[in-house]
Amino acid sequence: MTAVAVTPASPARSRPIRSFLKRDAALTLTLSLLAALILLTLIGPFLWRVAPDDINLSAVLQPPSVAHPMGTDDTGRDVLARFLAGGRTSMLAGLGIALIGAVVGCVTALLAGSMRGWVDTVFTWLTNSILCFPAILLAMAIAMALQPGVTAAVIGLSLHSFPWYMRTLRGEVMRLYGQDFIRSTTALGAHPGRVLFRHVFPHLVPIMILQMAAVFGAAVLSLAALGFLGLGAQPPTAEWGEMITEGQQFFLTGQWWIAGFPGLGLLVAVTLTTLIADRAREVLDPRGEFTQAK
Amino acid sequence: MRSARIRRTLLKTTTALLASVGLLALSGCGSPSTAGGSATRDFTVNWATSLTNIDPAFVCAGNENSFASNFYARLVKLGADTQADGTAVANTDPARVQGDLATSWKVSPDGKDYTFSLHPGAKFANGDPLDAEAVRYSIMRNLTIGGCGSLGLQIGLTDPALIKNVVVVDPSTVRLELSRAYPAILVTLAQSRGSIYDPMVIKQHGEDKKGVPNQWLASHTASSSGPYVLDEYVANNYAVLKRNPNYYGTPALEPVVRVNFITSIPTLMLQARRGEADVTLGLPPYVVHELSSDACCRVTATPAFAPVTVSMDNSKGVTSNVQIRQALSYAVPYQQIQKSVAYGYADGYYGPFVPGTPGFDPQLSAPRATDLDKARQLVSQSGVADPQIDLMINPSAPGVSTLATILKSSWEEIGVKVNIDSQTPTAFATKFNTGSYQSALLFESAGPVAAYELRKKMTCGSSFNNQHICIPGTPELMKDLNNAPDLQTQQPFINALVKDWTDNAPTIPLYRAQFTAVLGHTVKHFDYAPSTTFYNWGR
Amino acid sequence: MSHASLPLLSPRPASPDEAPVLAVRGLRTDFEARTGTVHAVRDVTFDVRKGQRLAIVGESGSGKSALAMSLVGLVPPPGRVVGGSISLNGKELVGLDDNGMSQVRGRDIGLVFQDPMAALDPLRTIGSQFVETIRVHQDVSVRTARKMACELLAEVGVNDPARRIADYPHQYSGGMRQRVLIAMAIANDPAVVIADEPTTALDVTTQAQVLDLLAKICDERGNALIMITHNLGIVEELCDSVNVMYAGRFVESTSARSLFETPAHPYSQALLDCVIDPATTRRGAMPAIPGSPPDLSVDEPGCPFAPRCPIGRNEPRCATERPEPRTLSTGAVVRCHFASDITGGEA
Amino acid sequence: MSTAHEPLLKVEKLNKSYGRGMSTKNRVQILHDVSFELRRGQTLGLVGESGSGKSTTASCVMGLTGADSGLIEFDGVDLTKLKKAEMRRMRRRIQMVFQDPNGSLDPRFTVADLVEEPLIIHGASDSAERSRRVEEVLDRVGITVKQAQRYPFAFSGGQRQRIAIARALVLKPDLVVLDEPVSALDVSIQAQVLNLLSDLQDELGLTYLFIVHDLAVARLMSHDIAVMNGGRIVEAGTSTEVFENTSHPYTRALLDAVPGARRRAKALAAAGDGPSQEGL
Amino acid sequence: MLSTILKKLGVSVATIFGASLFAFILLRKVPGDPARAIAGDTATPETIAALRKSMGLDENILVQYGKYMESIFRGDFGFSYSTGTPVGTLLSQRLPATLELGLLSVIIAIGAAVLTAGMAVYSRRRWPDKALRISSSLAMGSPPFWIALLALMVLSIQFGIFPGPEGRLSPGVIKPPAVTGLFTIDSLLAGQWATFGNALWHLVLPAAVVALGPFAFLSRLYRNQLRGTLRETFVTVARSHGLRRFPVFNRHVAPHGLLSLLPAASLLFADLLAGSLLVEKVFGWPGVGSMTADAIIQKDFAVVQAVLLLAAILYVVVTLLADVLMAAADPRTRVGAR
Repeated sequence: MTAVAVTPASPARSRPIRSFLKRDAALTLTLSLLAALILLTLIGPFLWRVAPDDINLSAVLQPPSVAHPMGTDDTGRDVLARFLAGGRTSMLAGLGIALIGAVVGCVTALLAGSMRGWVDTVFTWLTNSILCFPAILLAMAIAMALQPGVTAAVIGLSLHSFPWYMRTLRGEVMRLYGQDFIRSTTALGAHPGRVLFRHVFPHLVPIMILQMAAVFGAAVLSLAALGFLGLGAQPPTAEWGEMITEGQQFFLTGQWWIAGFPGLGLLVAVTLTTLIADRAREVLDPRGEFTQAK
Repeated sequence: MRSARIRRTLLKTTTALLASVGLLALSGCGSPSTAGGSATRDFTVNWATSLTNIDPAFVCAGNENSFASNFYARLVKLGADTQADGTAVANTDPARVQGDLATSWKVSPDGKDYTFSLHPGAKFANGDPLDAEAVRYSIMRNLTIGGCGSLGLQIGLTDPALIKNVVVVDPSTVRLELSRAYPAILVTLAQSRGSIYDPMVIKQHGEDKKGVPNQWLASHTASSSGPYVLDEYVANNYAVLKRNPNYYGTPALEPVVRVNFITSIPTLMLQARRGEADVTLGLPPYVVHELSSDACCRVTATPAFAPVTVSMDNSKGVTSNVQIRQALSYAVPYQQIQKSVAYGYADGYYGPFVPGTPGFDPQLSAPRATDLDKARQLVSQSGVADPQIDLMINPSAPGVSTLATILKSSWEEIGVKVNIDSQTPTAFATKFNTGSYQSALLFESAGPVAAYELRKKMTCGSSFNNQHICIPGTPELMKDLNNAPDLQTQQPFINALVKDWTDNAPTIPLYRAQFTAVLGHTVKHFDYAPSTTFYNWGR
Repeated sequence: MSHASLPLLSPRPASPDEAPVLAVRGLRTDFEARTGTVHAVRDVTFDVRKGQRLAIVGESGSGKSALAMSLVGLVPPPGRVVGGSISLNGKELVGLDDNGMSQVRGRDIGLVFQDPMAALDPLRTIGSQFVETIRVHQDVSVRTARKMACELLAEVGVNDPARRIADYPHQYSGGMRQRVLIAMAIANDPAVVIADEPTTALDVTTQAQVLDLLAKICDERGNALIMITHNLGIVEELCDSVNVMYAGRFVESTSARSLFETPAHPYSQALLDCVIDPATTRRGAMPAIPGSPPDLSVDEPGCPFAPRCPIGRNEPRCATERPEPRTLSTGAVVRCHFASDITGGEA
Repeated sequence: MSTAHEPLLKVEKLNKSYGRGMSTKNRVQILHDVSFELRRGQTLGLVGESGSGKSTTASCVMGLTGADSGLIEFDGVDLTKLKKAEMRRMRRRIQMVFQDPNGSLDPRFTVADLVEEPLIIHGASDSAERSRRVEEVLDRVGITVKQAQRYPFAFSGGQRQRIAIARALVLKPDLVVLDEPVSALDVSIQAQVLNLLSDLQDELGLTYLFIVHDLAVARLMSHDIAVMNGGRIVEAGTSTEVFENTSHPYTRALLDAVPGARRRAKALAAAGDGPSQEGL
Repeated sequence: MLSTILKKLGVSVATIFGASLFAFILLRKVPGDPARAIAGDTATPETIAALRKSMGLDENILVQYGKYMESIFRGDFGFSYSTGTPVGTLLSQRLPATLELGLLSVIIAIGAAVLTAGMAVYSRRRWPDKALRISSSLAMGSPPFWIALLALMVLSIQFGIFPGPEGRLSPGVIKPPAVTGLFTIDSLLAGQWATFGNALWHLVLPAAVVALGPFAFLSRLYRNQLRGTLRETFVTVARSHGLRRFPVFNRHVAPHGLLSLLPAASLLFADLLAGSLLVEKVFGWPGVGSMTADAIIQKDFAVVQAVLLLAAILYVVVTLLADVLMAAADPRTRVGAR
């Protein structure tokens, strides 16, 4: 059929990402916006040199102004400074969760997918058992068992994110082992280790990146949710979810900026991530095989 | 023909959805009229609290005692004064205690035996006789259960136990035998600790196992001897109180009281504004402040036994250094805290117990002035290099994180590094009660008896002395205090102890919080006591 | 050239005086791809008469499927018909809106697809799909439609149709499914049946049965058949006239007999050479067409087959000048500058 | 070809079944006592429809699938008894070309890397020597050095299959298993690849196990033919024997089913004369 | 098919076992002594020791686990010390509220997703698809608790369209007689139209907020499925038979999308506990979610354990059910090939 000539006959995901960036203005835009946001939260504290913990009891609950572009909270702390610091907490923790999950998930997936047998059974049982808890509930229970804080939240959310990687990647490993190019390499007499690392692993990378984008977005949201419930970052550590909780009661009395800006930050960060992941999925995974929940 | 079929399918698939959407819209439009309508509504108390247990013999927290007090009669009740805005405020003077279930009482000449004559023919809500046996059972249960009730009832005098025995003289007469004369016993008998419950009901529900309080009682009442019956109780959600038809005393003002336990401050605020609650309790000062200028409601504030303090471990670490403790106490911006955290619903003082407690001397316990220079000087005198303290907080209570933030920043100004250690309520309580903390920000509910507070907090080596305070010379003073029967004779020892306390700064009282309630305009009757009850409230 | 083929069963000859059922003139279909426009169908012209069996032969990527879809207005996006005319019994189809096209599809033109395994909705019974197909064009009750379906199924060789009509597609074998699809394609008695590689996905032994069935059905009902295939064996067996398609164009249009006896275009010739007969072939080298088919997104000025052509490779004319269709003495219409040189005769 | 040649590959009573559990009820027998011999330098065409078990046989010979029972003797060594590492070494001498050239080449490797990989696996340490051999074999299949720096997707199907052939041949194996190497290709391209395979066999003295469903291609390429149906070999013999004196009805049915063949056969019978390929 | 279900059942049981063991061990590691927390700040060491013994805290953890599982089978989920109520009672009080919220939000999420994604794919214009993509991305990126606050602020406080965060009914509205525990259904059964309206009016906003994330997820999934199905041959075949776009979409494309939506929707249903956890608190909804949030803060491990177990069982049961439903709905698995 002629339509075949239109769609690339080769697996599209092997195309270099660079060429897509050049052509895809929307992706470039969203990527650079997210990069800007991350950069802002990372280097923001050097630009906006107000300490996020500095209280000023003579300037409490001030609306946004030139001196305080995002206003001040009930102890006179600068909301912008806390917004930047909170963003950094969120972003770093989100990245950490995405990375830890990816590493653990990838290793277990490779083990389970290549060794099969009881290794696979045990890992599958383990991940199934973890996945039947909602992420936030599990993270809450972990926070309860450990000291509530960012560390506990990262541990809890990573614990819930790695099975997602594991599940998807394991499926992909299994699929790859059924593929002719893997069989052909085995047929050449390649050592299983070589097959695993030179041929199977590189194919997992794009899926892992996709998954990381999804996990990052979900992790940032869950972290904020934990903060909102008082189980994430603990005061006075600035974190967007925790800031929303602190600003919650002021929402009704008109001081919207305390909880408003961090919520907006979350919305923008996660939406951008979702858009990027979406677009990347179309580029890297045109068949949509790895559409992942959450 | 074909297009008709297509239209039909289209219709079929969309009708269902449209119908449901329409239904939602309809109900949305129709409903607001059903809201409001305060005339027919039950008297509603919105309370920013969550109760863990409503067994008055066992629980410690003030809110729980308050709630439970509605269902149980006590032998006596406190006298009351009426403050300017019409709110009746209980008076904790033992001399002004009045009869309640006991119509009268006689004190033996040595002051050790109290013989109470009970209301004749009094009954529990379920019809069981409310007699001397019930009184004996209830007081003995409080004493032996091992919870907060025992210590509170005996005003901290456990060695030897203050209450020796309770004797049933006849069904309408009961005698309390003390190990020594102690008039303040009447004040504690008027608190929830002195509640009378139906022994039969407790026995029906499994009695108390050895040292383990009855679980059923944690969410039920052992019948009711008080003005209200607990009609419905959904923990952490709501309770419905109905008038006790068998109550011996003056019936409760409102026939039905609905108590909503709501921890969401915005909800409380909104409902107060909309007039959906008659009384709102437990709002953070900021919200009370906001509502005080709102046309919706009236705010009443009364002095309460609610100190806000920074407790410190006096036995270990930097906080065992008296100069450091003093330095910390001088570095706190008391005025600003009272203004920006308590929004004025606070009183300053500096002492082991709060103003309003009988025996409080405003001279001795005058508020401490913030003096940063003095504080810095004290730090350098202390000889501690790079002092650093952990401040344990329970951020789930409103205002705590704000307070902690202020403390951290003001103490860091005098060179003391502060590490804020957030804990969940349970962990906080466990750590505090086992004394494994360095300093902790505490919202306390104190007893209304000065000697009790001193005993609890200043007895060396006592298991309730969570600050591990042991000031040289106090054991002797304490002994003298314990031997003094009444406030008059106690006063010199109290004063000496207070002076020792303030010199050593074992704890930093930040302020005494006022009890605040936001009242709807229809509320005409309102009162306050250390164990707040609802039966004198009404429209 | 020795593909001696003496047809035992002579297909019905197309009578030229009869007005064509389907007349296609200068049809062009493009696909807008990111990498550029793919001209899949380029200036295709042909007629189909009643009862005719027309073959369109080409390799993958030659544009033959795009042509089939263009005829029924179902070119998948981003493709679309950009020019030319399709006239069905005098009614112009190009430019017709979807509703208009819907009335043509199934009723005037029936389609049989390549992959019978994917061509039926797996969630619905054969019966419900069949009834649906009938009721789109005929105002009959469900009961009647069901009866009609059973009759048609029996006609295409489904045993016990009354029972099997309630089955789901997966309960049918590939060959049976293709029979069902043929039955559905002719259910509304279309004037033209287009079969797009109807047997490629089937096993060898089933292929023959399905082809026989198609031939039989069209014979009995008098539908014109457009057979789209890459298999010259099928053409030889089934069709009376042939259009050889290369790079979106018909390079040779002629009768089947003439193609097999005197292929005029070098490409037709090369294709015929590639056909090997298991009964007669021997181990050894076989003739091959060098190179690979051209990229359809570029439209070179010359003959697209030139780089692979034994003649055109060395002729500068073939690289620069596009050959226009010429009619040869055999009646064949050929797009080749040198067609006469091969067959030795020009009309 | 002479029958005096030693059999390079001998398969005897090969059995294979799939399915879970021990019970025979759930197991599907794929191969029933499959036996054949393949002589050095010759081609055995394994013919059958889809599901006949021919690909499973190839898989067993390659050691990609373990057989339940039976003997696979390659150059006197029983492959089923080899340890994993020994089998890996043995693979140097047995290579395979897969059906779908799109799937059998790792899309993340350049063509040069793909063809070089077998040399690396089997320990050719000298990189200059490796490059030389890669260049040589790529040149033989018609891919230039410059093209070889590109990724597989940049090539057409026919070119990709040639790359796959180069990858299989760079180790100079004795036996090459060809699993439907042309069925995914267009008619005009098939011939190129088939011719290449024949030429390479003649040049390098290769032995082919040729899995194919197209009878014409089988006859064109094979010295011997084995027809498989339902996991059994139903007919075997030299190419001429099988095609001209077909004994098994299944083979007959296969032959008859080829489009055009029926009419042609009847025509031939009528004309009494066979066309000859030599005319081309 | 039966053997497949039995096998899945086995996997489910193993999964629940793993999950419960995991939850149990995790929660026993919670620092802070529950006995002390119950006894309060002036409890004597003897009281605490007696409490520990009565709570079984002094035993081996595996013995404790065994006893716990045994008690679960008796229907006893332990005692919540932070509320003074048996956990079973708490759950029975609060589950209906969460269920009602969850059901409506599932209906909203699926309804909205099917409608919007269906329209976006069906439309031949590009903007509906773009609009769907952007709105679903926004919905996916929005923190539910923050949206809940915003919604309250704007729709409830500013414009008064919806009630405040006051729970399931307006103050003063009498609860309908308990049959199912779902106020909307109960009030309908009792014919109390005003109560029904009031209950629904209270439900809509929280349910919409809970539905936001699931809607985003389902709408993109459904969109992708629809687009995938549109490319299937049988769709072209149906069109070639003369069916117009809408009937083909309605009868052939949509059912496939819906079928594939089933497992995802079931997962979302199982995830509702998590969704309600965040939203219930803001709306003062007296459900399991707000209870859990409180219990975790209070370290009331009996409640948390029961909720964890409940979530795990819900997840496993719902996925199992979805598998069975999938199998039942798909003729390929329901009816064997001939």
